[in-house]
Amino acid sequence: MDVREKVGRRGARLFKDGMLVNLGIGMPTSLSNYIPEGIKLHFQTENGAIGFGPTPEKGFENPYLTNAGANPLTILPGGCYFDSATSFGLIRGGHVDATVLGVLEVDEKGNLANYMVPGKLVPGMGGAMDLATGSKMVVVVTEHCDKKGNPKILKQCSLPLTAKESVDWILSELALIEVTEDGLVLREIAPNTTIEEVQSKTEATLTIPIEGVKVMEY
Amino acid sequence: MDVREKVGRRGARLFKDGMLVNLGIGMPTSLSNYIPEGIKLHFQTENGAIGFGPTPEKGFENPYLTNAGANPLTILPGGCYFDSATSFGLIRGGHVDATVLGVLEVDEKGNLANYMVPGKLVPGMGGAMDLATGSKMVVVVTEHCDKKGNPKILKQCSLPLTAKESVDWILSELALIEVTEDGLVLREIAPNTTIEEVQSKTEATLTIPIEGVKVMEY
Amino acid sequence: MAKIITADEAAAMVSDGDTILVGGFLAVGSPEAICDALVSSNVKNLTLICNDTGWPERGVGKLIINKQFKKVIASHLGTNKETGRQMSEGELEVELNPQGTLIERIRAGGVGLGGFYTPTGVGTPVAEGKETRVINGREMLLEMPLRGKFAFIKAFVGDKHGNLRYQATGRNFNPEIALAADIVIAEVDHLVDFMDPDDVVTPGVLVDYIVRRDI
Amino acid sequence: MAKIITADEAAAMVSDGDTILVGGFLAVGSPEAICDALVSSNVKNLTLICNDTGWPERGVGKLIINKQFKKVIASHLGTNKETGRQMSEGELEVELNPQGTLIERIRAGGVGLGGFYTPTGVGTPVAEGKETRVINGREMLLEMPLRGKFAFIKAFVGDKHGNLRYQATGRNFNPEIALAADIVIAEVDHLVDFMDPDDVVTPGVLVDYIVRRDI
Repeated sequence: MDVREKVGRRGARLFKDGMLVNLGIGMPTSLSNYIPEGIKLHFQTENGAIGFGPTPEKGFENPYLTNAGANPLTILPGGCYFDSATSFGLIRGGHVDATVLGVLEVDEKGNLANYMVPGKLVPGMGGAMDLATGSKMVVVVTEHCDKKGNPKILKQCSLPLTAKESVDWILSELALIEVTEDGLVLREIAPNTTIEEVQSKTEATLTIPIEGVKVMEY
Repeated sequence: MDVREKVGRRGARLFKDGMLVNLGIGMPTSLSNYIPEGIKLHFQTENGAIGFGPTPEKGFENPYLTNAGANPLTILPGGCYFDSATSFGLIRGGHVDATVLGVLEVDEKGNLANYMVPGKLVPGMGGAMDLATGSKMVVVVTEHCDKKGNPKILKQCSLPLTAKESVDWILSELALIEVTEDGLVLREIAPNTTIEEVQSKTEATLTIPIEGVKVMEY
Repeated sequence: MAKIITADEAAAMVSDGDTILVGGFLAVGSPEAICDALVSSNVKNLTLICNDTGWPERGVGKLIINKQFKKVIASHLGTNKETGRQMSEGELEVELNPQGTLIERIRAGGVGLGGFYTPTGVGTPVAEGKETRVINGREMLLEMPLRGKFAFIKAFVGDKHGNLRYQATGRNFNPEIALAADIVIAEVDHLVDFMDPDDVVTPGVLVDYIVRRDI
Repeated sequence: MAKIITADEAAAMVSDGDTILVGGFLAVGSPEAICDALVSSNVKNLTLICNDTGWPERGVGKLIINKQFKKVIASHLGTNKETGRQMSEGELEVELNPQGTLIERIRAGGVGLGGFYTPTGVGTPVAEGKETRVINGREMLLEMPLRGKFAFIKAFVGDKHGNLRYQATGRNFNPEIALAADIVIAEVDHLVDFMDPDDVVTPGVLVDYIVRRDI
């Protein structure tokens, strides 16, 4: 199992039946491959649809029906289309039950940085700020450390924020961490790691809950 | 010709081809009977339609298609429906070219009072404040004096306002008056009256333009 | 999937003191079966957010006659004399809003905005107590969002996924109130399996319950 | 009646320095024929209001490649590297907005609101220089309306009265920009005599000109 599958399998179990869910591009999309039996979700794409289905067969693409990355989509029975004002009304108005985003940095207050690095070209925040601010549950999925092995889960984000105090869950290949008012609570660790290893790779202090830390199931 | 016909005939000639027009209930509605040949208007009803047609024949009413007074309407080819947020977006956003409203009082600054009398039951402003504030051209149509013979065109409104400095034209059975930054300019008088009579029945001072006052044509 | 319930089941969810939003413009596009069920349930001290108070025998007017409201937020009351009587005699609190401001406040509540500036109402009794500000040379009033516990909607067609489509001027306040309440209940004339996704006006994810009128 | 014109006639109306709003999300729902005509007309120093800057060979991206903008107001530029290059080298001013804030600012400009408070962007670079205010216990930013001289729309079906209907996610910014410009020009895939009034998304009274693609 690679990181995407691990994160995808565990992340998908954070959803409850009937939720309206928006998945960011990249690793967040992998969650859609592992939705448990009996859980039916409504997927939103912020460019204007709810209830989209799998990628169309080649030759059957509708040029007017794409996701937020401009990749072709299909629509399922019960789906619907709407304009951008309505789409972001749904997002900012708290009608999206869960959003899953990638991060550059996340910190113990639930601050989230995922759209710019000072000095580098800023491609823009797109819908990320609205999604992180408005969704009822914000999950960030990430490799636990960056490519150089430095922690991405920090005491305080150093990069400019995408949203302030908005993250509810942090999920990596090593751990599932809940963001609470008292800081980060370590809920689950991967089978192949230890609490000590997870803490050593996390700058923020992880609280161990009274009920203990579970071993993650995939 | 009664007052409604006089006001209707002259008022209808204030419109230009292609305008989006909203007519208030009562005397304003009479303008729709006298639209000149070659002038095609789009009529809005603020409860959610543009392009409505004549009253349906008895037995052919659609209970879902009414005007802002809940009277049955028909819709013409090219018409459309929309929700109230869009309808008032059109109104407040300046997309309605002309609105015609009745008044209790209007004054030389273009202030308009037509929805409440202190001490009496206030039925509510409905859409009148938005229409008076947002329309590009606001026409008030009225009997020149109230039932007791007192002027309705005042130096300053005494009743609570519906909208501040918003009226462009005042039309009565006696006169057509333009509201300008320098006050009220008498543009036309009815064939059976004089400038002196109109001024005597008007509290505000009427300016006589250099180009003179025309006699109203019906 | 929206759960299909009866009008009585819908009315039974409402408790004394709740705030309800009801669609309709002079009762055109109002959920009559739900209004009847609310009269039967006789729940009291409600706050109503609606364009108007309908007619004595149509729409929310029936609840006015049954004295079920302690407060009404609306733009017009003229078609229901009983509203005026209750207001005059101090039995009912009434807050009048310009119609465009009212629907925009509901929209703001539904789409997560904290308020907005509008030129409507400047220099009128509506401006009393409100903050004003000059924007691009024009005086504006700050208006605040509105929300409620229940939204009662009337649609022409609904599908099993909760998607709604309206007919003609029956649309009015219904699409906006669907966003501005914790629990959304739609009464539909016709229930279908699903509809063309481009035909949907109110996304099904907003609708919790559907009351059918075609059975 | 909307006047039917060619894409070249549409482009010829635009002058150096104008502000244009263009529909589309990564060029899905963008008026390609009008974009091509604007490239040919080579009008310069434009300000663009659009969700993004498309692709080098699609949508408004073609105008980026042709260096026709002095300023871009958008939410994302990542699919057109030339935008980034021009921005880095100081040839182009870019104002990035959260997508929901951008479309809401356009809506505010179109519907006559003076501005609105939103929680999006609080504590981020977007908040710099903006007024904040706590509403219902939540910090909010004041965002101001946006408008332009021209709106260039892409619709799937248009009728002779100017009414427009979109397909699928091709709708995106198009309905809102139709309200926020002095002159509205819609490129349509198909032109019909009229449509079901309940099918209309953009009222025809907003549309000044139609450019046909089916001839």
